[in-house]
This record gives sequence, structure tokens and C-alpha cells, in this order.
Amino acid sequence: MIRVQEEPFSPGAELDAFLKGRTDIGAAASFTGTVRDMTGAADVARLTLDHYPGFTEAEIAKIENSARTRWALQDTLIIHRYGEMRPGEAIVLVVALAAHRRPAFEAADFMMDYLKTDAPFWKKETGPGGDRWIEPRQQDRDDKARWGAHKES
Amino acid sequence: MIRVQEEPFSPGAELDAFLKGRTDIGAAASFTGTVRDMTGAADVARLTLDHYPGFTEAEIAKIENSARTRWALQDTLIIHRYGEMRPGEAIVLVVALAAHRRPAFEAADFMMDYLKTDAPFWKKETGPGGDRWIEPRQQDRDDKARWGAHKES
Amino acid sequence: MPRLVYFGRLKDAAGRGEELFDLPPGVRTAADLVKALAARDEILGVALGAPSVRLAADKKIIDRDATITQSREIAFMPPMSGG
Amino acid sequence: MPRLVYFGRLKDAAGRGEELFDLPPGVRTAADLVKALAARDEILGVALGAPSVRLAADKKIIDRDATITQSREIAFMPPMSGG
Repeated sequence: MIRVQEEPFSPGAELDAFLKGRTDIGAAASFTGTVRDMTGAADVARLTLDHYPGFTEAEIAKIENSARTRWALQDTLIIHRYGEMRPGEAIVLVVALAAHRRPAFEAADFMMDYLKTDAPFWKKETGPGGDRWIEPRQQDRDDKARWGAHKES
Repeated sequence: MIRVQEEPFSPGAELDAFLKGRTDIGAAASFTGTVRDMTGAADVARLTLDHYPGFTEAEIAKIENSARTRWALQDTLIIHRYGEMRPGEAIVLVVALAAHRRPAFEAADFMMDYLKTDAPFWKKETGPGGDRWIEPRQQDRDDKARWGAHKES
Repeated sequence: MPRLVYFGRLKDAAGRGEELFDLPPGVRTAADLVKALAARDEILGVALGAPSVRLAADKKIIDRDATITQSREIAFMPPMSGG
Repeated sequence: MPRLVYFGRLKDAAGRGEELFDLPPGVRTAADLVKALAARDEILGVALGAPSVRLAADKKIIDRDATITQSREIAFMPPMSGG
């Protein structure tokens, strides 16, 4: 399941709702990305995420489908926010449910690596010194490369 | 933080409480282990975990400390239940908080691998056919071996 | 007349998030379109010409030699960064 | 008189979770204790003798050649499985 939304969300509440009533899984790996206060001045710091409605959802669906093809998963959840966010707020939540822990961990890790470099969002960090666009670091590209040659489309 | 308890808990509610008010982290990796209905008969299936009060907490603390030494983590949480559990209930929750996602993921994965083979719990599965003690599989030992030679004590 | 959409730092470079742009005669491919935009605004042209910038026509990724004469919406996207 | 504590399938093998056990004369190490228990109950003795069984004295892991004459609690633990 994929949700791209402007509204804040509670990662734990989403996790509990996603797990509710399931007796077929043994493992739930989750990852929450939050806005980190890089400036030491939380009152002025914010992160603004631009997205491309329609296209963004479709590209995230490709990432989710790749994970579902690659591992034996019972279900997956990706929630991603856009718009303006403050330090401490969740940007993204990824959950992978499986019978065993290795596929759950690997799929959550994989989906995050791909979201980091391939999900159509553009991030602007605002601090006391002004605005700055954030683009994927070499580290992010290296992380994605761990999963081998892999076409999303 | 470590909690060994008999009472059921909600992994998501614990995750939200653990994240609350933190603006210094960027990444929270979590893992929830749940009781899977192996029998197809949830009404009779249960899992019973035996533990060794005092010793169990101390051994889990060693695992947590190993992770804290090995990765740059802002905080870690391990909640582990003992006693009788029904399909769908959470057995264990592990959370690793860090500035970036790789240490968070790796530390959560590491703590789970060590809990699986080194945490003093003994698991009995009860189904329609009676009781069965569950011991670590070779796969669990292989998973732990991924982290290299590593002394807990 | 297609709509051009700019994201991230390209929005800053273009000074707007989107615009309607009348394709000049002779513009057939995405590369032709970038050339036409560069003729209007050299700095934007350089920004759009970077190989790291990806293009989409009607929300499908396209190469720069793709024909865009029938496209209703063309998006210019700098490197993406989710998560 | 130390308390012996059995976990997991060893609890089933011992038919109890714990017992007070008067150390017979000549019992000095953990291995001696296992031998004394085996003399009382051969099947339990085999189960406790398995190399996969770990022992703790007063909640600290010990080797089988460790002296246990001063220990108040000795635990017998089959392979652990948390998570």
C-alpha cells in the first residue's frame, strides 16, 4: 500500500494499524525517516518536499513492486509526505511484513535505498542561513548499488 | 532501554513513544517479531516463552551494548515478552535510532540476530498436536555469523 | 501548446513552477525544446541541459531524442531524493 | 544446599523447574554435579551432558570444570532462542 500525503502522520500508529489482526506474519521490519534538526535552531529549521502528483505515486509503486517480486513478503506499506515539515516530524515510513525476519529486513532496506535516489521528491532545507536543495549523496548511490543491477521500469 | 515483561504491548505505540520529542535523529529502524499461526488453528495455537529473571535482562543488555559500541546510535530499545502468547501478538520489538539509515538498519538487524541465538528464552509451541520446543535453526546461526567473530561477554 | 513543469532547483532556475510554452517551428524532440528554452534564457538552458536532469512527457520518462510535439505536459526533474 | 534450575526441554527432562540438591561428597565441579545427577536419573544425565547445554552459577555462565561448591544457584540451559 502506498500513501503520498501532506498531512503529518504517526509512524507507530500506522505500524499498529498495518499489523492489526494479522496472524500469518512473523516479522515486521520498519523504517521511519524523520526531519533532523541540522541547524541547532529548530524554531527556524524546516524541510520542504516538492513532488509530482501522479508521477510520484507511480514511481513509488515501481519500487514497491520490485521489492514484492524480489522477496517473499506478505505485505508492504510506504507512506511518504510532501510539503513543509519541522524537525522531529516523520517524512517517510516503510514497513515490510514477512514470515521470517531476513526478507522483512532486506525488503525494508531495499525500498529505502530506492526511495532515496529514485522517488520523485525534491527536498529543500531551510535554516537560519537560507534555503538549500538537497540531492542524493554518493553514499546513497552506493547504498542502492548493493542490490545489484536492477531496472525499475 | 530494555524491558522484559509478561504483558502484551503494541509495537507501534512503543515506537511512537520512543520517537516522541526527538529532533536529533534522522532514522529509526524497527523490527517486530510476532507469533505466527503455524497450525492454521489460531484458537488452539500458542507460544510459551520461559526466561531466567535477572540473567535474561543481563544477557540482553550485553547485546544492546554490543550494538551501541559497534554503531553510532542515538538510542536503542528492546522489549521482549515472556509467558504465554497467542498468534498475532508481538513477542519482541527492537528499535535503533541514528542520524542516518545504514547504522539504524544494521544495528536493528544485528540485535535481532543475537537475540535469536543468545537471549535466554526458551520457546514452546503448542498446537493441536501437542507441545514442541523450538531451538535456533542453522539459519539463525548463519545469520549471526554474518557479523563476524564477536564476543558478547 | 504544452505545459512545462519544473521541479526542485530547476523551479528556482526557471523562476516559476510551470508555464505554457508555444513550441517554435522546427522543435520536434525534447532536445530541440531545451535548445529553444536556452535561446530564451541561457542560464535555464544550461541547467536543463545537465545530463542528471531527467525528462518526462505526460508523466512517462523520456529520452532527449523523443518526439514531444504531441505531449501535453513536459516535466524537467533534477536528481530525485525521497526518504 | 544449592538450588538447581532447569530451562526449556531440560525442565521437561527433569520433571520440574527447580529443586534443592544436596551435593554428594566428592562433587566439586559442574561436571561432577552432572555426574551425580546422572547417577540419580540416567536420562536427565544424558540431557544435561549435551555440549549444547550451557551452565550458569549464580547467574554467571560457567565452564563445566568450574568449582560450584560455593554456588547458591546452578542453572542448566539448552540452546536459547529469543526474538
